[in-house]
Amino acid sequence: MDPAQRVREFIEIMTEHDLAELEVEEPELRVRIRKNVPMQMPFMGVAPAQVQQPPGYYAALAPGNGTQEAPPAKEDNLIEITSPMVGTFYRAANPGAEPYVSIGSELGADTVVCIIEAMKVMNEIKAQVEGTIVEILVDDMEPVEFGQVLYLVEPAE
Amino acid sequence: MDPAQRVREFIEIMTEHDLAELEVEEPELRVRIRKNVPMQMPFMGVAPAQVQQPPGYYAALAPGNGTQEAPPAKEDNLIEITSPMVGTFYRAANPGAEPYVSIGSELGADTVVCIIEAMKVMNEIKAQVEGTIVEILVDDMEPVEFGQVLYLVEPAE
Amino acid sequence: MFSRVLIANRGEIALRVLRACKEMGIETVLVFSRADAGAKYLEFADETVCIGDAAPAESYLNIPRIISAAEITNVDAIHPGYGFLAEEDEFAEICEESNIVFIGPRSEVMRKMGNKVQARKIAQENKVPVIPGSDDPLDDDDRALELAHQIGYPVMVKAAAGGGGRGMRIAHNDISLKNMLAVARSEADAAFKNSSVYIEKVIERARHVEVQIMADQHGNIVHLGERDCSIQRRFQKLIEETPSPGIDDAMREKITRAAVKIARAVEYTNAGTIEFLIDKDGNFYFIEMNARLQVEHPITEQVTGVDIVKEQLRAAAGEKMQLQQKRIEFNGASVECRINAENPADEFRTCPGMISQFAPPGGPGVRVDTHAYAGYEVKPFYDSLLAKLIVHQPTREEALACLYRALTEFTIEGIYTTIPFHRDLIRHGGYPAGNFDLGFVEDLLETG
Amino acid sequence: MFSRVLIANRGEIALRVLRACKEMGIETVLVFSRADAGAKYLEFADETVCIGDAAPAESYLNIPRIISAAEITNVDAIHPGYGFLAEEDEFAEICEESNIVFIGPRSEVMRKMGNKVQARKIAQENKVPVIPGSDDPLDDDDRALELAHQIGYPVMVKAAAGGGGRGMRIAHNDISLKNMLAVARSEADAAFKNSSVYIEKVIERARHVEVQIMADQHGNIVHLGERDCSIQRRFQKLIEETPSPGIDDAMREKITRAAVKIARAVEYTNAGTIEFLIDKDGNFYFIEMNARLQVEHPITEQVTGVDIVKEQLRAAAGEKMQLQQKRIEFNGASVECRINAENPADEFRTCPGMISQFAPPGGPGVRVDTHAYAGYEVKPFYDSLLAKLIVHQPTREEALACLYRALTEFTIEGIYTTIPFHRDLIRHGGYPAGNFDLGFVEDLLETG
Repeated sequence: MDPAQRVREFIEIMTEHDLAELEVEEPELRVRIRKNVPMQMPFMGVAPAQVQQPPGYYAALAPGNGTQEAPPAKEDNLIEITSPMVGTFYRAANPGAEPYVSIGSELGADTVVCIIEAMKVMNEIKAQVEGTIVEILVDDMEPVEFGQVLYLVEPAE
Repeated sequence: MDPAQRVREFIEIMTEHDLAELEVEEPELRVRIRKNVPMQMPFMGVAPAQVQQPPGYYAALAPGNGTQEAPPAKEDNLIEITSPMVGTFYRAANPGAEPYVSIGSELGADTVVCIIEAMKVMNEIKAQVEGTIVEILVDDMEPVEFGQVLYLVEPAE
Repeated sequence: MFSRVLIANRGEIALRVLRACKEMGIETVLVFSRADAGAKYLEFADETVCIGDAAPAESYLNIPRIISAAEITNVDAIHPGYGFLAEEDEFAEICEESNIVFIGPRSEVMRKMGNKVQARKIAQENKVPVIPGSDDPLDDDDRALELAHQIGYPVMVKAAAGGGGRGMRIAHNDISLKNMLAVARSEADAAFKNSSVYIEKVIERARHVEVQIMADQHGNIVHLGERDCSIQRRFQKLIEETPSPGIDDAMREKITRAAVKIARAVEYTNAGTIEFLIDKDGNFYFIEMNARLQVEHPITEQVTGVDIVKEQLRAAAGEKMQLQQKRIEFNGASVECRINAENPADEFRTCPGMISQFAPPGGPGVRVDTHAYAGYEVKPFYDSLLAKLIVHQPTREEALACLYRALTEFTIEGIYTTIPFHRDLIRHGGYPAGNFDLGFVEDLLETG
Repeated sequence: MFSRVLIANRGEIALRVLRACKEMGIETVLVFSRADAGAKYLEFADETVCIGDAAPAESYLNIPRIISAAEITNVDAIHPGYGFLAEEDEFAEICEESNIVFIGPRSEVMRKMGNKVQARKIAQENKVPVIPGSDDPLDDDDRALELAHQIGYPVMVKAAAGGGGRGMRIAHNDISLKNMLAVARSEADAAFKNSSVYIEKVIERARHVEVQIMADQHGNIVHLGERDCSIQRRFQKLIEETPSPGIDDAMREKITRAAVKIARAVEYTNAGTIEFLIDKDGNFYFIEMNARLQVEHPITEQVTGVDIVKEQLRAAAGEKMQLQQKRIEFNGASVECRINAENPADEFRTCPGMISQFAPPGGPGVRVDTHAYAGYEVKPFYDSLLAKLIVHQPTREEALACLYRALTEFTIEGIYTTIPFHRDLIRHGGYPAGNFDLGFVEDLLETG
């Protein structure tokens, strides 16, 4: 194959796979491609203090409160069921009753997955997807905001 | 294929795909191209208005006063003689006298090139380089600031 | 005092209310739409709740979602800011029913003053002059035409429930009046769910001057002086100042008295503004009451030293107002410029986008109220107000000099703003002398 | 009035003076060192002149270069700001000889007040109490020891020409006193070209309170109240406030009277500050006079409404002062925090570097004086003051609440600053109650 054609092919592959650099050696051809990666944002924040702590006030300045828990990574093949409103999340129709769904529950599009109470009204929330619940992200009676993820669902094939 | 033609083809590919570097080795040819990508500042400023101007106040808003003359590019092989102080630049010892130096003047390190008056004191400024004056950047009796370029000198070999 | 307040608004006014709460030791809950997620001012709140998508109807205008957010966060009270739900008497009523204090007047007073026809009647009953026009909604075109002939063209067609210049049209003859009545009714129906319109005489070359009112729940009412808001473009205020350079002490006395009289008549509580037109001949006319905090409240704060938002919180919590009319001092002059994300060179088109550099002015006499910063993205869904630049100096002349230098310093890059327009405006024509009226900006834009 | 003024300083104070000039319609010339080339505040000047390399001796302390810059730009006057040449009587004298107005007191008065021994004598002659100690420079160790026994240890050894805490040492017994006298003499010689030192009693647990003076060239002198500057670390002020929470009206009356008396005795002109120590038992002692604008002047501006820099310009131009002591009103409380580019966690080490994000606080009651912005690089050559955060509220309690919320909003990224330290400090120990003295910061740092 014509090497130029070959390079174009490699670039296509890079674009497809969002690569920054590519190096290929063939018997008749060796190619190395590096993409023009955009510069990173200049805001770096303040680095945590890495100093020996003197006593007194200084000791209280020890680092540690800057770390934030990252939200759990969303696994690629899972579907989120999110709250369509602001309100209070209930897993069951009544206190003490069986939860609508649990981990492992099979869902149809019309399966009720929870109730969200907003302004004294109980709103039944339907799955709208087919699959199996693999994670429940909100506790019973917990307040939820708009768009908050309630369940992770493994979709039916 | 003519190697130059081949390189042009590769550069076209790079431009098309916004590449920074390209390295190709063929049996008869090995090419490595790296684009000189300037670092971009994050502050882009406001783009000049490209709109049809309505009458009245709007007309006064026409673009044009945002353009600034760039200082003349410093040629690589020339040496600058800069002002070591703040003051008034004089090309000659007295009004009406011959200038100390002109374009084409040959300079030794001790050649006086001008006077700078600061606080009523006349300070003789010496070339401190050897070479030939190719450009005079300040008019007679003009105020100069610290570090301002007074002359461009082509150095002696 | 409240322990936890929800702020049902966004941008600079949400931050303004949050600042007052913080300084009073009150916890804050901010609601936000998905478009505002990540905005820095949200980080200053004790709690935030996402209430919906970008469209106002899905978030900042969505009463059930805001009430739900208030319920799940256990707040005592809601501050509506200005705009959005601030003048929705229905929202105030639902708050009252939900046992959440609405920080503003009572819903029944809002309803009364929100209807312009009724507000007009109240003014008339209290012997405050109103603009010649229809006292009742005009459902009959013939009556409208008759009245127009009586008071003389041009006349203005207004929605009874409108505000902020929305739904206002000027008719110069019978034909245009008929057309405008029809259009205005259908527009008003769509915008306010109320198709009532009325007509009134156009007061030409008038000034717009408004009086700030503050009232507690114990019958105490004071005014905090006037604001001149004549610098408007298409009914949108651009610059406001106090004291008004166009009125004398006698007129000031008349309009502040009239304002307090109206507020007293409706047993008004909390902060409110009563707007007047003042013509060249020294006549003044009541226009409407804004039963809420105004965008331009800071200039009043600067000259009186009164923090109006803190007073709102105190009044809503039932405290007795410490302000006494005789003790309120008015010091110096204050001017506000609204810095909008608009391109003055392109007919003030709103221009959303990323702010790459943002350096507000500082130094003596300068106050900046803004939610913007370098890296903030101006969204297309909401109004274009980016920052309020407020100056305060001993005299109007010094205030304008300070304003000009502050406008020179103010750097916003990445988007177009009205900063250069303000710089031109405050040095144009009669403005420096204080000689301007509601036609000033239009004249400037037409004749340059 | 001047038509063109050169500002012989850099950073926030250069910008502060420039703002005053702009608002008064005076053209400005800014000088700058190579290290400051490209700083944004330079763009606001009508003209700029590069005067030398980064080192202060090559630029901001280089008298011939500054005078030359004044000559080539044809200015009428020079404002020295604070620091650098502001208290150099020699500089003032050269200005006078060059027919350029020095915006400050006359050089002879600067010389007189700049020498602490002489200043002390002037205070004594005017029956203003001074700290027990030597009235004359002590060249003889035996006399120093004798005096130390008389007034009691601990005693402080001070350079006669020092200032800002430089060259001060505390001796607790004869041996340390002898050592310190020797060290202080050689240090003073190196720093001020004057080896004279004197000793005085250490007033323990004292407050540092200073009085702002303003005087014209026609014999009119007023005071603008006091400032409490007791919050210091190693003689560097961190927080200043007015009114002082530690003195009553009787003490206020005493120190302001004393300050005016001293200013009148030396026929003082322009702005100046007279510093006092006040001990627990209600004694006050004159320490020194600063014959220049102070870093902390804004808090006085906030409560009096007087623009001190504009007054300086008017006084230097020979105008008669419009201020009258009886008409000066003191409204509310004002506090200033100095935001320095220092790392409080690393013993306040100066940390130069690039500021990546800079978002100052705003809203009611907040003033920020700063030359910094996102993208500004803090250079290692000059002092670390980045910004002055000034708040003004009706009461001290409200001022501290406003200050805390402003410190919470203030975002500076890319370098360390003293912002978090200030947040801790203003809520620590006796500070909120106003119960603190010069040992407060040290105690906080040692005991946490």
